[in-house]
Amino acid sequence: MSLLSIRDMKTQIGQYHVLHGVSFEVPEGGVFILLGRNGAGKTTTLRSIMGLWQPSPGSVMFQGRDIAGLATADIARLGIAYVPENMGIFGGLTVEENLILATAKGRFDPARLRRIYDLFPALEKFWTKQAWSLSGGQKQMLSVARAIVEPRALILIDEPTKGLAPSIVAAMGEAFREIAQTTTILLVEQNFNFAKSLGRDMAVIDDGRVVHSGTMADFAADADLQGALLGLSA
Amino acid sequence: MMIVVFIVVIIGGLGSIEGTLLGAIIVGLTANYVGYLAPKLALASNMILMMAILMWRPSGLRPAVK
Amino acid sequence: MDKFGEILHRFGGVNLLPVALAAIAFVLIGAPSSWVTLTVAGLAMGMMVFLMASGLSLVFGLMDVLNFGHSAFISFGAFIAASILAALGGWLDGGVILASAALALALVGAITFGLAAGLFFETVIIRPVYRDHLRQILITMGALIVSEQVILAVWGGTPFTVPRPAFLEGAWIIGDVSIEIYRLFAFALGAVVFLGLMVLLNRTRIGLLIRAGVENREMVEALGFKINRLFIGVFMLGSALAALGGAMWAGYETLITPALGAR
Amino acid sequence: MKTTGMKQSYGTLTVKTAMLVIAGLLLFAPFLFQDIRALEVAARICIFIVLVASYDLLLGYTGIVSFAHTMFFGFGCYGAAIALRQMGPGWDAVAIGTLGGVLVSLVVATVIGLISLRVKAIFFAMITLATASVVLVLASQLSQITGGEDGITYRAPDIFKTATKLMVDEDGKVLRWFGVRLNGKLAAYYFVFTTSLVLFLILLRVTVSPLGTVLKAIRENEARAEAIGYRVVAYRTFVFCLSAVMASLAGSVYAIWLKYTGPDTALSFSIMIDILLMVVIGGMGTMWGAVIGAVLLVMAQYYLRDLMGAASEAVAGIPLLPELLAPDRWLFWLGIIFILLVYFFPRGIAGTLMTRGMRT
Repeated sequence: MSLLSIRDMKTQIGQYHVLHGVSFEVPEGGVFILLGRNGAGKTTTLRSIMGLWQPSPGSVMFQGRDIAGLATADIARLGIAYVPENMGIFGGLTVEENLILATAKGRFDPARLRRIYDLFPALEKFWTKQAWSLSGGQKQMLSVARAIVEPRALILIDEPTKGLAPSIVAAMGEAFREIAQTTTILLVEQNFNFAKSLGRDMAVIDDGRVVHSGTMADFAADADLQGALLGLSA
Repeated sequence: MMIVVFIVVIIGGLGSIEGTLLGAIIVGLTANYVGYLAPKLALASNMILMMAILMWRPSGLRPAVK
Repeated sequence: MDKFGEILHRFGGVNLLPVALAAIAFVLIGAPSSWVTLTVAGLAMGMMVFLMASGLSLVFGLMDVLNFGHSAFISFGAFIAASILAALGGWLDGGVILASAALALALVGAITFGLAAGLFFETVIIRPVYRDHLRQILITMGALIVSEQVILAVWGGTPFTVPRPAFLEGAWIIGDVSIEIYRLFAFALGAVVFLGLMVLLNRTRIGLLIRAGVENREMVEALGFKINRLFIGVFMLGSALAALGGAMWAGYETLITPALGAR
Repeated sequence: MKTTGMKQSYGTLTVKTAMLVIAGLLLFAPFLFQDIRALEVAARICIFIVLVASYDLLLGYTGIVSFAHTMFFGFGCYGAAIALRQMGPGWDAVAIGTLGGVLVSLVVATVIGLISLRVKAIFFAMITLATASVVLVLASQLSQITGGEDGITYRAPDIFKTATKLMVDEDGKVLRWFGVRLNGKLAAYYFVFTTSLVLFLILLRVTVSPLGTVLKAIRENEARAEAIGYRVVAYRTFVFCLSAVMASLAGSVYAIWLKYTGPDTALSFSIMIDILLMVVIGGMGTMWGAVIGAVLLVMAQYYLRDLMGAASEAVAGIPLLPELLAPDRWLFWLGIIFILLVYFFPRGIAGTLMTRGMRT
C-alpha cells in the first residue's frame, strides 16, 4: 500500500488554476522524487498536501486517511513534516529554540538529538546562535533537522539544494539517504543529477499535471524522455 | 490616546515589545519636557519626533525580525 | 564615526535615546528639581502609554492585523475602572486594605472586560477579514465608531470624575523635589507588566510560539500548532493590557471624557 | 455613458438613471426646494461629492487608506478663509487663498507621500492619521491666524451676497423666476454647483484615462505592476497629491459658500469619518458610488436626526434603547451599517447594483 496517494488534486490560487489534476502514489520508504520545470506546480503540490493551499476536489490519502481539507496543523500532527523552499526557519530564535519548537512536548529525545548532531555537526556548534546568522547551508540543515526531531512518517522537502555549494549538496545527499532508511521523503528537486542518485520512484509534473511516473532507474536511462519532459539537452 | 499610541508603536517598531517600551518612554519624556519648555509645541512635538525617527529609521527603532 | 557607532551600540544603541533625551532636557531646564519631577512624570506617562500600546504592537506583529479599534479598549477600560471606583466610593476612604481592594477590583474589572471584548472582537470583527488590509482598516474603524457611540450612550457626554484611593493621593517631598505617588505606582505597574511580558515571550513555550509566529505563521502551522488559538490568546491579552492602560490613565487624569480614546 | 454597442446590465442602468436624477435635482435645487435648509443641503452634497470622489480615487482606485483627507480639505477652507479675512471680499482674495491652500496641500502631500507611501498600507494610514490630528491641534492653537476653536467669519465676494440683485424688474425689485428670487444666494449656489461639477468631471476623466487603468493594476497586484515596470511609489504619490489638490479646491469652494471656517466645518475628524462612510456605503472604486454615498449621507445627517428623535421618544420606557436612538447617536447606526456593508457588500451600493443583472 502506498503511504501517500494523491488523486486528481486541483488547486486554485486566487483566480489562477495552478494544478489541473495531479495524481501520483508515494510508496512507503525511500526517496520519492518530484521533477518538473520551473512553475510547473511542484511547490504548489507540496503546499496543497500540507494544507497551506486548500485543494478542491480530489483526495489526498495519507496512511489510508483522506487529509484533503484538514487544517495544516492537523496534517502536521498526523506525521508529515515540511521543509519549504525558503527553509522557513525562525531567524530571531536560536538553533535550539527552532528545534525545540518542532518537538511535540517541548523536550528533546536524546537519541534523536544525537542523530541530528551526527548528521549536521554545524548545528551543535552554533546551538545557541540566532538562526539568521547561519549560512545558507546551515539554515537548510536546521530546516531538515527540524523535520526529523520527532518521528514522522513523511517529510516533504522543497528544493533543498538550491543555491548551495557542491560540498554541502553532497553532505545533504548523505543525510537524506540516512533519513530515508527510517522515513519516507518526498523530494522536489531541479538538480537532476542530485535527484537521480537519491530517488527510487519518481514523477514528473508539468503545467499542473503529472505527465510521467515510474522508477528512477527507468527514467534516468531514457534520455529522450528526459529531454521531452524536463527540457534537458543531455 | 489613539494618536499617541500609534506614534509610540510606529517609532518603536511594530511587533516588538522592547521597541514599544522604548517608544513609549521617549514619547512620555518628550511630552513632559516640551510641555514645560515650550507648551505651545507640546502636541506637535510627538509628530516632529515621529517624522525625525522615521527619516532616520523607516521601520522604527526596534522592529521585530521579519 | 564607525567606532563611535560601535561604542554606542555596545552601551545599548537606540536604548540610550531616552537617556540622551533626559540629559539634553536637564541642560535646557536648568532646575534639577523640576527636571526630576518632569522625568518621573514622563516615565510614568511612558509606562501607561506602553500598557496601551503593547497589545497593539504584539497583535500587529503576530497577526499582521492593525486594529484601529484598539483605542476603544482603552476608553472602555478607563470608564469601567472609573465606574467601579465610583461605585465603591466608600471603600476608598476606609483604610489601605479596603482602598486597595477597590483599586484591585477596578483594575481587574477593566482587564476582564478587555479579555472578553478581545475575544468578541477577534472572532466577530477581525476573523472574517484576515489578510485583507484594506477591509481590516475599514472594519476596525467602523468598530471604533460604534464603540465610541456606545460609550457616549452609556456614560453620557459629560466629563466623569475618577475617584482615587487615598493612599495614592499626594506626593513625596524629598528636598525641593516632589514626586506624585500615583506616578510611581503607574511606573511600577508598567515595569511589572513589561517584565512579565518579557518572561512570557522569552522563557515560555507559548512565548516561543508567539515569537516564531511573528516571523512566519505558516511554518508554525506546518510544525503542528494551531495559530488561530494563539491569535485569540494574544489578541485578548493585548486588549486586556489596553484596558488596564486606560484604567491607569483614568486615575492619572482624574477627569475623563468619552473623547479620551480618539484624541 | 455611451450605450452603443455595449449591453448594459439593468443594475448599471439603475445607477446611471439615479445619477441623472441626482444631477437634475441638484441643478434645479433652488427651484424645487424653496427653503434655506434645502439649499444648504444641496450645496453640501455638491461639495461632498467632489470630496468623496477624490477620496475614492485613493481608497477605491488605488487602495491607499489615508486619514488626512479632511486635512487637505481644511487647507483649502482655511486658505480661502484667511485670504478673504485679511484682504477683504474680492476675487483676488479667493484666487490667492485657493492657490495658497492648493500649494500647502501639494507640499504636505508630496512630503507624506514620499516618506511613507513606500511602506505598508497600514503604516501609511497611521502616519496620515497622526499628521491630520496634529494639524487639527495646530489649527485650534494658532488662534491669531485661524481663529482657534471659534473659527473665522468673513464676507464672500459681493456677487454672492443675499442682498445682491442679479436681475431687477421695472420697480427695481429683484426679479423672480418661478417664484425664486434671482439674488446673490442663487449665484452662490450655482457657483458651488458648477465648480463641483467641473471638479467631478475632471476626476471622472482621470478614472477612465490610462492612469486609472494603471492605478487599478497597482491595486490588484502591486508586485506585478512593479514587475511590469510601473513606478508604483511615483504613481501613488501622484494620486495622493491629485486627490489632495481636489480636496483642497473643494474646501475653498465650501469656505466661500459658508462664509465661515472653523475646526468643526473644515478639519474635524468626524468629517473624515463621514467621507469614509460615504465612500464605503456608496461603493468603493466607482465614481458613481461617491455620488450616491454623498447624497445619502448628507441627507441622513440633516433629516435622519429628526426621525431618530421621534423614534427615541417612542421607545422611552426601554433601558438603553432611547439612548442609542437619540439623534446624537446616529453614528452608532451608521457605524453598524458600515461594518455590515464592508462584510457583505464590499462594493457598496453602486458596486453591488452595477454587478446585479450582469449574468443575465
